[in-house]
Amino acid sequence: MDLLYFAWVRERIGIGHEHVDPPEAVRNVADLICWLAGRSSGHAEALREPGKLRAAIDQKFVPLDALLGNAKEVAIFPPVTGG
Amino acid sequence: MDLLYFAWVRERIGIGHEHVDPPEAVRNVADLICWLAGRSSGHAEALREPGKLRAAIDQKFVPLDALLGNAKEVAIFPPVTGG
Amino acid sequence: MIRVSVDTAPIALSQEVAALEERGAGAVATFTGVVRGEGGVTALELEHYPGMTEAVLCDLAEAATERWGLLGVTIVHRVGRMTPGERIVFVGTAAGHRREALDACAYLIDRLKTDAPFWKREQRGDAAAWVEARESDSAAAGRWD
Amino acid sequence: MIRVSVDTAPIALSQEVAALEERGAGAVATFTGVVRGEGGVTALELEHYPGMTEAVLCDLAEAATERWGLLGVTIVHRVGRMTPGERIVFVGTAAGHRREALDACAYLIDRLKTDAPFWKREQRGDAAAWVEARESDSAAAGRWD
Repeated sequence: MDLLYFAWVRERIGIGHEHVDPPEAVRNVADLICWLAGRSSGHAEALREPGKLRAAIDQKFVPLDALLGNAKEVAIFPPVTGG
Repeated sequence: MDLLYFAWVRERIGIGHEHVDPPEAVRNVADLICWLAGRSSGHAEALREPGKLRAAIDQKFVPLDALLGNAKEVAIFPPVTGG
Repeated sequence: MIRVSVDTAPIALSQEVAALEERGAGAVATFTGVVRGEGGVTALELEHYPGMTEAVLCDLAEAATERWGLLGVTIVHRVGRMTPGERIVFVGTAAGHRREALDACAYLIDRLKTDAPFWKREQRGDAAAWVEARESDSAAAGRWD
Repeated sequence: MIRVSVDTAPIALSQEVAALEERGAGAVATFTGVVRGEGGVTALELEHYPGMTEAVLCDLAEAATERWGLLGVTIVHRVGRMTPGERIVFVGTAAGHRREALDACAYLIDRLKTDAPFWKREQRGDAAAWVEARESDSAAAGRWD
């Protein structure tokens, strides 16, 4: 699974993308965020408040309880601020 | 009193402005229109349907029953179509 | 900044927008009316009531500035003869935020349609006809009361 | 005509408007967001989600075209670094009548604010801070549901 990070999530984690193979217990986006937080202190720092995070699966916005299914690309980021 | 005519009112009357001294019985814009209609066949043609006319006194839109008072400039024209 | 112009010259959109952007506002909204060639229209002639027109447009610009706290308003209306593809009217607003700029822009063009003394004549080849006022314009203007 | 662009180059407003005017529509509405220097902001950096951004903007343009019967839609969003006075975003619509053009323009910028994956970072001298999302943007986008 390809992961993409944007804005301060990217900055705190220290990388913009990585490839991971989460265990089967990681079923939805919230599970994934929780599991990722254990990967490094940067991950922990970026992901410690899931309520401040938003996500997209295969380039579609999804709520954090969305199932990962066969997701190829999951993006995690703060609420958008364009325009 | 200076009169101004615009659009098809001007065209039918044949002139864009004229100076008139209406009699005292001409109290409001509707009276004025009625009185003006007698000045020429062009006036009659332009002014025969007051319901299709709009007016301004001293450059402010007014309803046809507005009193002329000490009006210096009265304009008669069709509904506006700018923009 | 309030800028009102009624002129026979073509409307210089880039310059008008640039002047609004220079107000330092975050949001600029514009509306441009363009002559359409549909129905065989070959030219449009715009007549107006000199003096009253400018006064009405200034009043509208001032009312919008006050109501939405605008940093800039521009209303430019062309008069005389113009052909399909040319701009008839430009309305532009500058404000701190988008809602104010957008609402004020819609207000100005809606009210201009009913409050400003302009008259349009459409030319189709050799034939010319005065455009009739539309009921829907009064309704659109009324929603801002 | 639907034109969507996400680019680091400055937004060429005159060209964008000209392309919309050439659609032969009677009404063109635009919204332009400009970087403000207030609060000591010296620069703005825009990050986005390549691929998803363009797809979202195309979807919005298509939805607006269908809903309001538009003849043209342009959405241009700048990314990368820009300074006060520069354009961040341009939204333009061309339609037969003003109501459609104006409403569609407001819809597009409201929805872009909540639906498109852009993130802003403000620079104030040496300090940089990510801009926080505003509740009012969700409310504004919601009124089009």
